[in-house]
Amino acid sequence: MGILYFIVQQTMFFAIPLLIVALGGMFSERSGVVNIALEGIMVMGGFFGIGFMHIFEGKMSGQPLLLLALVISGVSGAIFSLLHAFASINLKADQTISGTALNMFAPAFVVFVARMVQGVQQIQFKDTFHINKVPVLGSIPVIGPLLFQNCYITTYVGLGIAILSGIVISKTRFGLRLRACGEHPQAADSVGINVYKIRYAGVMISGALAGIGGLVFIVPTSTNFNATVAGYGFLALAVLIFGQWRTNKIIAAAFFFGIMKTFASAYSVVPVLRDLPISNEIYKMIPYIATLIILAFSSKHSQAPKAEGIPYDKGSR
Amino acid sequence: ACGSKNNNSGNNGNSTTGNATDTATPTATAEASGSDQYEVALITDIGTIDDKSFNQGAWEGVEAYAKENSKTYKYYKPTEKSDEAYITSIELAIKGGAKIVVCPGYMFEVPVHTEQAKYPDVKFVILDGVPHEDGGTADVAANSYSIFYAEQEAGFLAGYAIVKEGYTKLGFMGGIAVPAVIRYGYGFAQGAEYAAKELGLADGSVDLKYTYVGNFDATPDNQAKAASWYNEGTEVIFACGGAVGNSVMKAAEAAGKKVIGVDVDQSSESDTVITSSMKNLKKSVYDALAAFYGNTFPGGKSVTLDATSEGVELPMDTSKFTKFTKDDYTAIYNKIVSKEITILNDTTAVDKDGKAVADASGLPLQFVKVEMIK
Amino acid sequence: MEYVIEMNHITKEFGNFKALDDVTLCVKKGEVHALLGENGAGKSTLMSVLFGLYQAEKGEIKINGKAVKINNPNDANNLNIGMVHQHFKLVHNFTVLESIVLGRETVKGGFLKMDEARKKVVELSEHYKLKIDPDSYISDITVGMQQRVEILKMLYCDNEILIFDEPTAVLTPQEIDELMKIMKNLVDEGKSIIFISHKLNEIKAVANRCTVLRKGKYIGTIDVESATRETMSEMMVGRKVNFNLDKAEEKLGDVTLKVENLSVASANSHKKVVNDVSFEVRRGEIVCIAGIDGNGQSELVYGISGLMPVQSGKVSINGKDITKDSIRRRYLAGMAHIPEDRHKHGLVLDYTLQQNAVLQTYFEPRFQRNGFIRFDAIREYAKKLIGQYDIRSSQEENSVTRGMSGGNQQKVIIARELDRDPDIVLAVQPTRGLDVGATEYIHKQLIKQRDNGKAVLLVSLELDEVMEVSDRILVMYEGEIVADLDPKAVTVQELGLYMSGSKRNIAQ
Amino acid sequence: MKKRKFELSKGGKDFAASIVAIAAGLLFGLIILLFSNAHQALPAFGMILKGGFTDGLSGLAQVFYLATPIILTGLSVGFAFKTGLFNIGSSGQFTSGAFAAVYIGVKWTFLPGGVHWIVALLGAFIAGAIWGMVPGILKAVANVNEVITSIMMNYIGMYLVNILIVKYVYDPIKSQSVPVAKTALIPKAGLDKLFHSNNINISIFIAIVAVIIVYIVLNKTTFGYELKACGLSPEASRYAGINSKRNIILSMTIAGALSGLGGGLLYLAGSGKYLQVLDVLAPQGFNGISVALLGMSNPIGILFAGLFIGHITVGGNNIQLFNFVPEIVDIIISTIIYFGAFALLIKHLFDRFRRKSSESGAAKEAK
Ligand SMILES: Nc1ncnc2c1ncn2[C@@H]1O[C@H](COP(=O)(O)OP(=O)(O)OP(=O)(O)O)[C@@H](O)[C@H]1O
Ligand SMILES: Nc1ncnc2c1ncn2[C@@H]1O[C@H](COP(=O)(O)OP(=O)(O)OP(=O)(O)O)[C@@H](O)[C@H]1O
Ligand SMILES: [Mg+2]
Ligand SMILES: [Mg+2]
Repeated sequence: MGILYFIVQQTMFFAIPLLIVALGGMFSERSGVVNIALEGIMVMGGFFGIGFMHIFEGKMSGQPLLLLALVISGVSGAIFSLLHAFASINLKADQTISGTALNMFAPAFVVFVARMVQGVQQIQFKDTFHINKVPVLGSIPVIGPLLFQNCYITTYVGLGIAILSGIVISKTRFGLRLRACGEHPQAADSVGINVYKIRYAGVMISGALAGIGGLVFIVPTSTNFNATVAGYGFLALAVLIFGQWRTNKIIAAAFFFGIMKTFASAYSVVPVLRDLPISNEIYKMIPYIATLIILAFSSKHSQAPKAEGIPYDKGSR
Repeated sequence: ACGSKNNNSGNNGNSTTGNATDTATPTATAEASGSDQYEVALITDIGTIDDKSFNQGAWEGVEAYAKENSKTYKYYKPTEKSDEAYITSIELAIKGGAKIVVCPGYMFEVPVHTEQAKYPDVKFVILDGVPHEDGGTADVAANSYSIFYAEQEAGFLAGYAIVKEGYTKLGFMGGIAVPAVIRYGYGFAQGAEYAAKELGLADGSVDLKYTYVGNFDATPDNQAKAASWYNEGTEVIFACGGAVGNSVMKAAEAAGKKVIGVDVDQSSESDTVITSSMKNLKKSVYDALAAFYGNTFPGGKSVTLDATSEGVELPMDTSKFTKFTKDDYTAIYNKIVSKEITILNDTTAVDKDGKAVADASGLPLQFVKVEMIK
Repeated sequence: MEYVIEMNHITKEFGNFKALDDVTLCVKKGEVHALLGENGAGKSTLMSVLFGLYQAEKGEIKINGKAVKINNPNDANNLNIGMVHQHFKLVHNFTVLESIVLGRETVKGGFLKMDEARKKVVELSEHYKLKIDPDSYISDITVGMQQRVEILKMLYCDNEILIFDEPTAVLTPQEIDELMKIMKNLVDEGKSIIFISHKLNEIKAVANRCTVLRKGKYIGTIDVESATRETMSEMMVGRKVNFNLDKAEEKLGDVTLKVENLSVASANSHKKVVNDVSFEVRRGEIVCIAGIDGNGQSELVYGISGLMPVQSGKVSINGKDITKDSIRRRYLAGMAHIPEDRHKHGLVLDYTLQQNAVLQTYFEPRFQRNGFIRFDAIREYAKKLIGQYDIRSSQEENSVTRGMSGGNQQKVIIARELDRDPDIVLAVQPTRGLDVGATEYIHKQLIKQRDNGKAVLLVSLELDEVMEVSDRILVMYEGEIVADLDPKAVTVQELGLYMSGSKRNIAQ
Repeated sequence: MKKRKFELSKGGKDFAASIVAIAAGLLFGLIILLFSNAHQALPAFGMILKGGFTDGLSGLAQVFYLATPIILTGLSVGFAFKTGLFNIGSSGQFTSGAFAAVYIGVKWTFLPGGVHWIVALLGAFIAGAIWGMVPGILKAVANVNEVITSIMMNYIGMYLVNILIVKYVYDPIKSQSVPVAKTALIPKAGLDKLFHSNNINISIFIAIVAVIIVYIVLNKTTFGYELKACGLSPEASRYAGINSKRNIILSMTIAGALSGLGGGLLYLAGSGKYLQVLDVLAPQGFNGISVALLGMSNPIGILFAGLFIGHITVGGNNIQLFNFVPEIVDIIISTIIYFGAFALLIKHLFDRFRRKSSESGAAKEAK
C-alpha cells in the first residue's frame, strides 16, 4: 500500500506540469495555432515565477507566495506568447518559425538577465510550499495518502485547471467558438466571430498555462532555477498529440506518461521490478518506447483540429 | 567598419570616464588589445561558473585571490565540449591578457598539453587532471601545475561522520561515473565501514544504496529516484553530482530526510544538508595563484591534495551534526593524515570482462552492505 | 417604390482586379430576386459585400431606405440579413444544434444553454418542414441536410433578408423542389430572398425579378415572368448559347470497363456503401451513374480508380483484372479520372500548370531521363495543352494553379486526362459550379471522346446533364444499381422516382 | 502589348526578406548590448559582425567547423519540410549517426587508411537513416503524427546510445567514448596547415556536396517532383498514383541519414570531441530547425544560414573579451528567425513597391 501511495505521489510531480502545459497547448491548437513554443514559454514562466519568489521570499512565504508566483508565471507566459500570436495570426507566418524563435530566445534571455542582475545564472528559492499532509483531507483513509499527503498545492491547481479546461472547451460559449476557429475559421467568421481575437485568446491561454507549468515543473524538482525545463515543453507537445487534442485524453496521456516516468526512476521501490535484470538506462527508455507502441496502435484516426497551422486570411476562399 | 561612423552618438553620456572614446575607436573593434585586460583567467568546462560545485569552487578561489590582491580576472565559456573548443577558449583568454589560466577538470588534459607548449610564458593550473598528449602519458611542462584531490578521503570523512552520527541507511547518488565521483563513492563506503566497525555494529548492518544517475542536472527523474530511496527507508543520501544535489535536497525536504553535499559547502542550499564532503578547490586555486604572484609557481608538478595538505574537509562549522563532534572530526582527520588508515581509491580496477568496476561493490566490506542500483 | 435592399454603385477591387464595377441591386420586400451571371461574374462577391465579409471601395448600401455601413457579419445580422454560402460554412465535428447556434449562443454566465436553443430549433424545423436531427454530427449528414442546417442558421436569428448563394448546385430534383417550396413559404411570410443560380429553369420557377451581372458589371434587371431562357442567357453570356448538343448515333464497341459484384466499405465504418454492383461500359458510349448525392457514387468511382480499397468483387479494363493494382497501374491500363474534388485530388494547387500537366506521366521517358526531369519537354507539352484546350491564366505554363480560376483549373485537369488517350474516362461531376459556357465545352469534350470510340463513365447529380449527355443511365440507390435506363425513353420525373428508391427495374 | 519588366524572382524575394530579417536581428542584438553595457557595446557588436574573420584563417576554420553539422541537420529538417513533414527528431538521428561513426572508428581498425573514415561516415549515414525511418514508417503505416514519434525517438536514441557507449567504446576514466583510430578521422588534406587550425578538414566540402545533391534531387529529378507533390498535397499525389507511403518513409529516411551524417562529420573531425554519456539531447538537432527556417528550407539557403550562424557564433564567443555573455548570439539568432516571420509582409511590400513603379511606368507610357 505504501508503495502505491508513493508511486501516486511521485506521479503527480511528473504528470501535473505535463498536464498543465499540454492543456495550454490544446487551447492554442484548437483555436488553430500550432504552438511548439511551449518549451520556451515554460522557461520564461519559470524564470519570472522563481524570480518573484527569490525577491519576495523575505517578505512572505508558504502557499500565498507560491500562488502569487503562479500568477506572475502565468502572466509572463501569456505576455511572452503574444510574440507567437502576433507572428502567426497577424503576420500569417509559418507557425514553426516564431515557435522555434521563442524556444531559442527564452533560455538565452533568461541567462542573460539573470547574469546581468545577480551575476549568477541560477536563481535560488526557498521551498516553503511543501505540504506533508493536508489538514483533515490528508487523514482520510486511502484517499488521504494518495492525494493529500506529500504534495504541493500545484497538484490541485493542475487538477483544477484540467477540470476547468474540460468545462471551458465543451460547455461555454468561448469554448464552442474556439473549437470552430480551429476547425473551420471561415465558418466562424461568417457568423460574426472574430477569428483573430479568439486565436489570440487561445495562444495567450496556452502561454499562461505553459508559464504556470514552468513554475510547477521547477518547484518540486529543484532548489533553484537554471534556465531550463529539461525538454518538458516538447514532452507536453507529445502529450497533447498523444491525447488527441481532447481534455480527457490529455489527462490520461499525462498520467500515463507520469506513471511511466515514475517507474523509470523509482522502479527500485517495487521489489519485482528491482529484481528484474534490466538496467537503469533501459528503464529510462521505457516511457518513450511504451508511448511509441501505444501510438502505433491508436492513431488510425487523428483528431487534430482541421485548420491547425493554417493562418486565417479573411480574404481567402 | 561598423562602430566608426557614429561612435559619438553611440555614447549617450552614460559612461563615467573619458576613456569611453578610447574604447570606441575603430581600432578597438579590430584588436582585442582595445578591450580590458584580464590577468587571471578561468575556463569553465561545460558546466557554468555557478554550478554550486566544481567550476564554482575553482572560481571562488580565483575571485578571492584576485579581489584581495586587486588583479583583473575573468572566466570564459567554451562553445562546446571538445579539445579544440577548449583550446580556442584558452587562446581567447590569452588574447584577453591572461597570464595564468585555471582549467578545472580532466577535460582539459589534452588542451593544456597543447597550449603549455605553444605559450610557454603563460601559466596553467589544471584541476583533477594532468596534461598529456591524446593517448599519451602525463607530461607536465614547467609552466603547468596539475592538482588532484583525494576525493576518497573527503568521501571517507563523510561516510565516517554520518555513521557515527547514528545513521545506518545510506545512499550514494553519483552524477556520472567519472574518476572524482567514483573516488568519493569509494571513500564514502569505506568511511561508513570504518565507523561501523568502531561502533561495533553487526555485519551488514549498514545499508548503502549506490548508483550513478547519468547526468549532472536537477530533473524530476533524479528527484523521483531520491524520493524512492527515502521512501524505502534511506536516511541520508550523499548527492555527488553537481545539480543532482538540488533534486536530492528537494526529495529530502519532502521526506524529512538528510543530504550530504559535495565539492563545496552546500549547507546554504537547503536545511537538509547535514554536511558536505568537500575538496578544497577554493583554497588550492587561491594558493596556486598566490604562488604564481609570489614567483614560486610550482610548475612541472602534479600533486594530489589530501588531508595532509588540507585538501579535503567537512565544514564542521556549518554541519548539522548532533552527536558527531569537532573532536571526533579532528581525531579521524589526524588518523588519515598520519596514514593510520588506508583508503583504497583504485578507480581503474577492472572486472573479469575487462569492464571498469566503477562502483563500491568490489570493495572488501564487512559491515556495509552495498546494493548496486544499475 | 419601397426597396428592402438598395446596393448602389458598388465597386470592389481585389488588388488590381475589379471584381465589381459600379453594380446596382435593388430588392423589393417579399420577392425572390434572382442574381444571374457566369462564373466569376461577381455574384458571390456582391453578396459578401452585403453580408459584411468584404468592404466595397465605392458605393452605398441602404436597408429599408436607411443608409448603413456593414463592416462584418455581425452588422449584417443586426440588420436581419442572413446568408447561405455557396460553400457551406459548417464545422465537421459540430452537431447540427451546435452549428446552428454558433455565433448566437444563449448563455448564462458564459455557459451555453443548449436546451432553450434546442427548443427553438425544433420548433423552426417543424414550422418550415426542414427535417433535421439536432444531435447528428455534420460530417455524418447528407449535403441536403447540411443545406437545411444552413437555412435554419439563418432563420434561427430571425432574419428578414435571406441570401441563397447557389443553393441548388448540390441538390437532387426532389430536394430542389422542396427548397423552392420552402422559399415560397418564406416569401409568403414577408421575408425577402436573393437567390443565386446558373440554372435558368430554377429562376423561371421561383424568382420574381432577376438581376444579371457579367464580368463584374451590371447588365440589367428584368421581370422573370416576361423573359425567356434565351434572353436571360444572352444577357448573362453576351452571346447566343446553344442548348442542344449535337450528338451522333452511338457506335458500340468492345467492353472496356467491367465491374463485377463490387462492394466498397465506408471509410469510417465497415458498412457497405457500394453493395454488390455489376455493370459494363463499352467503347463508344457514355454511361451515366445518376443518383442522389451520398448513395455510393463517389465510393464506386474511388473503388474503380483505386483511391479506396474494395471489399470484394472485381474490376477489369479491356479484360485485364485491375482490382488489386496500384493507382498508377490503373492509369497505365488505360484509365483516366476527372475527380469529383478538383482541389483535393485533381491538382497539386501549389504546383505550376506545367507541373500539374504531367501529374501522372512525369516518369515516362518523354519527360525524364535517368530520373532527371526534362524540363523543356514538359514546358512544350504544357504549351500544347494550353493551346489545344484554351486554358487561360496569367502566366501561361508557369501559373501556379492555386491562383487560377475554377473553370480553368478544371480545364487543366480535363486536358491532362483526355490527352493521355485513355480507353475509359471516369468523370465525376465534371461541370460542378461551372457556368454555361464552360459546361458546354466540357460536354463537347466528353462526347468527342465517345465519338472517337472511347468509353466514358460519367457521374452526375444534375439531371439535365444526365439526360443530355449520356447514352445509358444507371441509377444508384443506397449502394446498389437499381435501374438501367435509356435516356430517350425516360422522363426526368421518372428518373427522380428511381433515384429516390421508389422504383427499380433491376431485380434485387 | 507585353514587355519584360524587372522583377524579383521568388528566390530573390526570399533572399531580400532574409536580409531584412538579419538586419533586424542584429539591430536588436545591438540594442541589447547597448542596454547592458553601453560602454563596450559598439566594439563588441563589431566583433560579432566580424565573427569568423577575427582571427584570420583559423577563425574561418572555426566557422566551417561549427557550420558543418548544423548545415546537415538543417538540410535534414528542410528536406523533410519540403515534403510536408516536420522532422523534430534530427537530434536523435544525429546522435545515432555519431555513435555509429565512433563505433566503426574505434572498432573496425582492420579497415585500411583511405577507407576507414568513409565506412565510418557511411555507418553514420545508415544509422541516422534508420532512426529517421521509424517515424516515417509509423506515419505511413499507422498514421502516427511524426512530431510525437520523432520526439520519442530523440530520447530513445539518447538513452540507447548511452548504453551502447558504455558497452562498447567506453573510457571509464572520463566517462566518454574512447578516441577513434587516426584512420577514421576525416582527412584534413592540408587544410589544417593552410588554416592554422586543427578544426578544419574536408567535411565542409562534404556538407556542400550534400547541399548540392539535395538541391538536385529536390529540383531536378522525378523523385523530388514526387516528394514535393506529397508534401504539398498528399491527396492529389495519391490520386496521381504516387506511392505517398513509400515517399513519406523515404523522405524521413533521407532526412535521418543527413542528420546522421552530420553526427558522423562532427565526431570524426579530429577536434577532440567525444561522445558523452549524458542525458541531454544533442542541440545540433534543434539548431537544425533554426537553420532550415533561416534558409527557408532551400538547400542553398540552408548552406548560407549554417555558415552565418557559425560566423556569428564565433563572434559571440569572442565578445567574452568585452564581458558579455555568449548567449547574446542566441538572442540575435532567435530574433532573426522571428523576423523571418515578417517575410510575407516584406514580400508584400516588395510587390507593392514593384506594382507602384510599374503602374507609374504604364501611366507614363500611356502619355
Ligand atoms: N478574395 C479574392 N481575391 C481575389 N479575387 C477574388 C476574390 N474573391 C473573388 N475574386 C474574384 O472576383 C471575381 C468574382 O468572384 P465571385 O466569387 O463573386 O464570382 P461568382 O459570380 O460568385 O462566380 P461563381 O458562379 O463561380 O460562384 C472572380 O473573378 C474572382 O476570381
Ligand atoms: N485567394 C485568391 N487570392 C488572390 N487571387 C485570387 C484568389 N482566388 C482567385 N483569385 C483570382 O481570381 C481569378 C479568378 O478566380 P475564380 O475561381 O473566381 O474564377 P472565375 O472568374 O469564377 O472563373 P471560372 O468561370 O473559370 O470559374 C484568378 O485568376 C485569380 O487571379
Ligand atoms: Mg468561380
Ligand atoms: Mg459564387
